[in-house]
Amino acid sequence: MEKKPIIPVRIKIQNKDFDVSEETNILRGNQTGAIVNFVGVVRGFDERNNNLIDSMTLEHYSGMTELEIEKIVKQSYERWSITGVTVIHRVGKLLPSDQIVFVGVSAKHRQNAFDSCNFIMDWLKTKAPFWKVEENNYRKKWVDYNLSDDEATKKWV
Amino acid sequence: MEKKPIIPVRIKIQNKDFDVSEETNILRGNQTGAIVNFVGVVRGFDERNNNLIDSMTLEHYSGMTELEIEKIVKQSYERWSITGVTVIHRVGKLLPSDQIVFVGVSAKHRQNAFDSCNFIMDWLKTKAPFWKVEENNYRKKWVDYNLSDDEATKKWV
Amino acid sequence: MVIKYFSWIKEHIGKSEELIELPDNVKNISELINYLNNLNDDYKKVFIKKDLIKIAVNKTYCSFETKISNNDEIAFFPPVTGG
Amino acid sequence: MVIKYFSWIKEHIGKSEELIELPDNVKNISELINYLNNLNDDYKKVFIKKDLIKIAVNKTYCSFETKISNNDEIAFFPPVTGG
Repeated sequence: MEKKPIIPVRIKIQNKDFDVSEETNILRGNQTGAIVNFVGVVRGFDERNNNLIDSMTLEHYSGMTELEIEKIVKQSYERWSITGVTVIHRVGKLLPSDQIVFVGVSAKHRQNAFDSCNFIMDWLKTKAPFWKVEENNYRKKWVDYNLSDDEATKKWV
Repeated sequence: MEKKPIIPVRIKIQNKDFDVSEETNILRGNQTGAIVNFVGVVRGFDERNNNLIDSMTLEHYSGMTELEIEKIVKQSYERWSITGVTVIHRVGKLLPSDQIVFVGVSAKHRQNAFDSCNFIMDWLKTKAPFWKVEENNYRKKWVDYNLSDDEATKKWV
Repeated sequence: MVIKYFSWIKEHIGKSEELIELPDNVKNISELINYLNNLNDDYKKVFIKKDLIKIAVNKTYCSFETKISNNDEIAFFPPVTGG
Repeated sequence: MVIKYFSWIKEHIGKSEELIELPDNVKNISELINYLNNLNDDYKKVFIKKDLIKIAVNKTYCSFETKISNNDEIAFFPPVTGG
């Protein structure tokens, strides 16, 4: 069996914003024909509970978060032929329309980049230990987990 | 039946490069939770024919290109709940690792953004009238179309 | 009628565009191709590769049977390779 | 043993982390929860919501039956909501 080449993987948990162009440039290269980026954005309205959101604070379990994301990236790498992965997740206080998460995957062929990026996001949503609390003038509410996120992972089984 | 809201759609054919951050920022907004970007990159090696690529020139059928991309975006919009689409395709001379194409889709929910972006790329590959010619010191070769691109569209039928 | 050619078809025919007056007996794309083939061998060498030829009438994909008139813009090109 | 709490569990219990000496008769997570429940009602109010509790031992997901020792780092948290 052909051994897969080692690929560059970057995983960052940070408060500061990220630059999608910079991240895309890092993923570009001679062997790469396709890059798929996912960017999660803070919404200004909680549709399930009909609440305005003024801000959101993200908490995480330092150490375990990185380990869980590494596991997900490794599974993705074993499943698809890809040339690089970057995952950046912000923590701390964020405002509506702020960027929360970046998942970028490069590959020779586009479908591998699409599937791998989609896979990483689906599992990150259900496995990586982050918790959001949404705030407005009247209340502070820990976001309920979404059953549809568990459903989403079933397409990869 | 609920009428779908009109969404912002930007389609550009241009020689100059694009900035993925700028494009992502345009797609961000209060109603958007997810953005999926596809970026196509010029490869430095033609694996099918075992040739180095020094440069590539993209030709297109002005007018028809825009119409075909509009049709694809419209189909995508009818099929998924999305909040914005940007398609930028470069033409003229490009070098290895240059960006060729950007497809960005925003949506409330991530799977719609993933599927819509993937759909637009698959159909753009088989319908939008662009042609690539690859150049190196010894030869100039019009790129053969790829049967796997036709195959890729079948998943949407 | 305007006829446009792209990619290697343009190079084989030696022009990217030409204006022709559509003869009365040419009613569809197949007949147009027959007409062009009779003009010179450059056309023949291109149109023999029927499977590799895509056609558009007024910037919309069409087939060999599509009806045409003298006001139409026709385009012949190979399968697309963008993206 | 270090025990960490996150999100609303942290708020209900009133601390993000605590150090306890694991009693000899506590061998797995279920027994640890029983032990904590007997300390005060804050724990009981949290651990009654068994379906909403995820557990990690040494930063790896585990189950109520997972064996534990005094050197382990345990974490209790709700289903994750990042991304």
